[in-house]
Amino acid sequence: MASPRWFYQISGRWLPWLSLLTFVSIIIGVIWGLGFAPQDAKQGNSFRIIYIHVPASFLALVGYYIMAISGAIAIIWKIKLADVVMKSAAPIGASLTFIALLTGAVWGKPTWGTYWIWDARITSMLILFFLYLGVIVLQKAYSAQGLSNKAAALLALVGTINIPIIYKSVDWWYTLHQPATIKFTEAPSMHPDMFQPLLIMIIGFYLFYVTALIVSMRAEIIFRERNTSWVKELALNLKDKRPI
Amino acid sequence: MNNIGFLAILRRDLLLAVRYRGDLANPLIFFFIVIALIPLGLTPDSKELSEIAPGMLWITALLASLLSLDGLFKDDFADGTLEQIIILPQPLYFMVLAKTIVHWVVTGLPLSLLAPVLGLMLSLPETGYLPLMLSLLIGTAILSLIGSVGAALTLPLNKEGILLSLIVIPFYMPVLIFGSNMVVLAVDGLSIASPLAIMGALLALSLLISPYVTSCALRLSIYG
Amino acid sequence: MNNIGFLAILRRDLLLAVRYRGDLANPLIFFFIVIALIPLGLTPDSKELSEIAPGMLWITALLASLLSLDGLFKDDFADGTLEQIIILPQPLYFMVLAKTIVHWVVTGLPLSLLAPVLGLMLSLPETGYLPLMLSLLIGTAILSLIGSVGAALTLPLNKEGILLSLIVIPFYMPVLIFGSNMVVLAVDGLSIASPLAIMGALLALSLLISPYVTSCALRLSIYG
Amino acid sequence: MPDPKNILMNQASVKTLSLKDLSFQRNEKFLFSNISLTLESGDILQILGQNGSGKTTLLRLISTALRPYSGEIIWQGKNVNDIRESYLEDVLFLGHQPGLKRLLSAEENLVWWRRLNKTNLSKNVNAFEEVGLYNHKDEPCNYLSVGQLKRAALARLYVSEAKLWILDEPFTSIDKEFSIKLKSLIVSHLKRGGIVVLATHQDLKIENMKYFSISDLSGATSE
Amino acid sequence: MPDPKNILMNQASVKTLSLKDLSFQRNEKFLFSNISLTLESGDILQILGQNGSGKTTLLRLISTALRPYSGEIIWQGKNVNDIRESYLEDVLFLGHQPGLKRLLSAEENLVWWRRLNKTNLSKNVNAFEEVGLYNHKDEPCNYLSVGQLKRAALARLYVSEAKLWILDEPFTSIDKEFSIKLKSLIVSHLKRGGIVVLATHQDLKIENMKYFSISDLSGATSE
Ligand code: HEM
Ligand SMILES: Nc1ncnc2c1ncn2[C@@H]1O[C@H](COP(=O)(O)OP(=O)(O)OP(=O)(O)O)[C@@H](O)[C@H]1O
Ligand SMILES: Nc1ncnc2c1ncn2[C@@H]1O[C@H](COP(=O)(O)OP(=O)(O)OP(=O)(O)O)[C@@H](O)[C@H]1O
Ligand SMILES: [Mg+2]
Ligand SMILES: [Mg+2]
Repeated sequence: MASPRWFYQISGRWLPWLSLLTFVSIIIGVIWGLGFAPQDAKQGNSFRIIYIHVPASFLALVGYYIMAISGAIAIIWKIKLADVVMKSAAPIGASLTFIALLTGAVWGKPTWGTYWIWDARITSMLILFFLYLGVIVLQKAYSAQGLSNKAAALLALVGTINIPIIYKSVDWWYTLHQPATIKFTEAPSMHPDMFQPLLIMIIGFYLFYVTALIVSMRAEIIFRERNTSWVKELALNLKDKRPI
Repeated sequence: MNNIGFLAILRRDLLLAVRYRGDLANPLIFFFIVIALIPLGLTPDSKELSEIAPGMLWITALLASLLSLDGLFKDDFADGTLEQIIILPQPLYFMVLAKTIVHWVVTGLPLSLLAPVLGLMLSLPETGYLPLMLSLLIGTAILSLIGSVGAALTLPLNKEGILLSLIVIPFYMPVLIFGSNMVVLAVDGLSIASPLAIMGALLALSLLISPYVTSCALRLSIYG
Repeated sequence: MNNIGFLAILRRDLLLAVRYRGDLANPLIFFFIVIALIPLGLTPDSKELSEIAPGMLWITALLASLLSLDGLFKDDFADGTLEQIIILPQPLYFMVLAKTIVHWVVTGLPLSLLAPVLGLMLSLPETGYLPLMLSLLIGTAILSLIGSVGAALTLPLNKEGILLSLIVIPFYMPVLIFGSNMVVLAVDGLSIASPLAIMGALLALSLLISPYVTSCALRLSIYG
Repeated sequence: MPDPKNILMNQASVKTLSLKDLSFQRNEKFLFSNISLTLESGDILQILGQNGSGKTTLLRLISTALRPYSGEIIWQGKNVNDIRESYLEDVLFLGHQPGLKRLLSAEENLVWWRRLNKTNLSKNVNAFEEVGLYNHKDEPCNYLSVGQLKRAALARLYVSEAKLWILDEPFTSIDKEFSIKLKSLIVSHLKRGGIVVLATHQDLKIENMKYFSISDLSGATSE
Repeated sequence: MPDPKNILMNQASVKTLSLKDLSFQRNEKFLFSNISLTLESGDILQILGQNGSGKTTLLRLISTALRPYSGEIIWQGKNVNDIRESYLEDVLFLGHQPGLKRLLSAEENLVWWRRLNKTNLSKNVNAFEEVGLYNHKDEPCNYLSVGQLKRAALARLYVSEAKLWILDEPFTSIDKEFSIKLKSLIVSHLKRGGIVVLATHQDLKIENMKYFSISDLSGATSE
């Protein structure tokens, strides 16, 4: 059932709606968050970066699990589609991680007076970035197609086992040292007026993630199946519709 | 039947390590040299050194083990031996395990035994010597096991060298944290039971999983 | 006539570096990763980190450059290219120089440019950024030049990897001392003129001598 | 020379290897497709084809070092994927690369291979006398000349009990004298009921030799 | 086929290569000693000898990649050590190893060699059409088969203006068709007044071929 072709056709029908929803929720979230949410008592306007930082961090984490689990499925049950998910998820996740790191660092300057501290959560985010990079680089490094996916999936699979261990150990490491520097704000009790737009942004980022994943999966599917008859047919149809 | 391949590879790789000599000496030399560079680059003050000693010793040992990894399968791959091993009528699992064990015997084991001497150079308090050795013994074994997966995955790439690091390092981090912590605790006169238990668990886990994953990765690399 | 070989090798090696990709990225990745390991192994405290930052950045950059050395002539040796280059009707000197320059462009240069970012992560005070870059730019060039001698000498040995370190490190030490000292001075608000002058002199000296010695070493390695 | 097949009949087990509709793709192009053939004890098959036509690839498929794109390899009536270990006990594959450790001597290398593959490399012969390396067998392999290295790799043939020999260009770099010896070794293997599949550009002039030619589409073209 | 020597006479410069009392030791044993011979424009010398007898070593001596234990190599009446650079402009040496970068394509590799050795690899021919790799010339070399790799290395011969070709087993791994082409390339080089020294175990059947056999003492012995 879950054949690439089937997915391509189904997702083609979803895509317009998804894109619309993504667009709408992010626009609402941004306007609300940047324009109407009240200023933070301590941080002033700089806190508004939260509307990008938190959703990005959140999806960066979720994204790794999506990638790793689909990699595992691809290896164990040899489902082609899972392979495609894995390959497409890696760069998206890495970008989100990078955005989280960047916004966090930018945010750090006004609040902590420094761009970077070795907080447990920040450190695990950095490690997550390395993990993403490893998968991407490995994928790129192999010249043969099928091989690169399997290798990257294997790595992601090992990652699923190790991620909890890595995270626990980083927490442990941080609590052990307990440095005198500023600590990460643990889930600040937020005013609902601030929180509601954040929620919408998170939903918007979720939708964005799914949309981006589907778009790059579709591109990947077309590329992989370029020699099959259905893709050739598709190309012919496109040509008929839009003669150059 | 299974241990035929295991024993044969164990014996040959040990013989090769002795023959090359470098295999045995290189990680030690690297360990030694980096530790010698630290006072030059940082500070000759022994109090300051003793504070960073556990961490630096551990980081350096980790790098020494990591850097010797990339030869784990490379020679066998380049001269066609690996291609032949894969089509032997024996499970690959045990042969991979043998190679990993040799890697540890040749790098981790001597590193651990030498560590107290280098600890002395960095003014590590004497109470740290034994825990340092112990943590390195267990820790480097985990590093070799995890590392073999990375070495197998990067095998067909031409210049694996440091790309291997990228893949392997995130997985090395817990080992580093618990390993160096064990030494710090010991130096401070506290109990090392809990990091020790965790390291033991990590060792068991990686012993269980990694040779299997490595075999898969090797098959992949070769069928390419 | 002489620069025919020089330019041809310069172009090809740069092309190869771009083609392999890893060549360019690997030292950077290594640099990044080791710097990320330091807080994990030592302490997350930014004040303590800022104290060891100049030395650690320099030691790590040195290692990154060192570790990428062993591929300098290896490929050319293994596939017979070097044997052919040696019997070209052109002086070996310029070809060796070209290879060394590419090594620096591919490792030292990007390392130096990236260094401030890593300085930031180790809480290096901002006044140290420029001197760090400057000292690394000059320093890594010296390292590449000295290193090429070592790479040529260890060429025919099978597992040169870390043995190379042993040969090269003693010569690296002055560079490390003056390089990291330059950063420390700058952070403390003092003049960096004197280490800078010394580094300049070292660079001139090694530029003069090392390609020549390397050519001799290569001939030796091949005639062996 | 008597027909090897006749001698066979006296022996207990006749082995058969068949390829069924074997195809292989590289970079989305078929190197070859639908190869079907059968070999029995005493048969020798020479694979012919221009450089790059896919001879090495075919041999690696037969040795299970590569997996076919489609089709099956059948040994004794069973798909080799299902009986992989017992099939591989019957196989000796020598590829382009010697599979010798450069710092071990030729003898140490052979001893190691024998230890790894007890069931298969068990014949009691002084292989190095046979391949003419007796005086060199204790030198590290990186001191050997190209042809000597090839001989050291071929030494495994002399101690092999494997039924099926898969040989990729075994005659390159070796001198005439040893070529002749090697050929007679192959012939005697056939007489003992063995099967040989080999790729070489030479005319071997072995009796009852079968040929399979990979028609060249994508390979090097010399016109 | 007309005698190459006759055609030569019309040409301006006759080149001569002579070896004088050439000896070489390895591990305190002589591989060969006191080799003396002279080759002139149009001459081809095939070096014969068992595996390990020292053919490759002799070729590397002539190419100056190794230094003789004693004796001299004379080019145009001068010791090659004294006129090294101008001698090497006249030499093309292709050894066992291809000297190709695996990640560059065959064409990029050739372009690079031509750039390095302008004086020598300057003929304007489409070398890849000649060696039958036209369709593969843009692929990275690690995708080539063994024989294709050899052809890619031999492509240099087609663009070479060098007078003296030193070829170490140029015929290994290449198919019959291309062997024939390569042989005719060698013959036409001779006709143009070139000199060829090669080691191979094949019978080339080129007219007026000279032979030098390294009597084997320490090499592989197949008796
Ligand atoms: C480079 C630096 C930073 C990184 C890598 C980083 C990373 C993260 C991560 C991984 C999360 C968790 C997302 C989730 O699970 O919901 C998060 C949440 C959050 N971050 Fe950051 N962060 C950084 C800097 C900052 C700074 C400077 C601030 C502001 C002082 C900040 C404020 C927050 C807040 C308020 C949340 C959401 C509340 C929570 O779940 O605890 N972060 N960040
Ligand atoms: N680096 C080396 N060190 C020591 N001995 C060597 C080395 N290289 C080759 N030899 C020895 O020198 C001898 C001659 O080797 P050479 O490669 O010249 O032989 P060859 O005639 O070309 O043989 P082949 O036909 O196998 O190519 C051999 O006996 C070999 O063992
Ligand atoms: N790893 C690879 N990736 C992509 N293509 C490859 C790879 N290895 C070989 N090829 C291609 O596959 C084809 C067949 O190669 P193969 O080695 O089987 O040829 P062959 O018949 O053995 O040639 P030769 O006579 O030169 O040994 C060649 O065209 C080659 O370019
Ligand atoms: Mg082949
Ligand atoms: Mg030879």
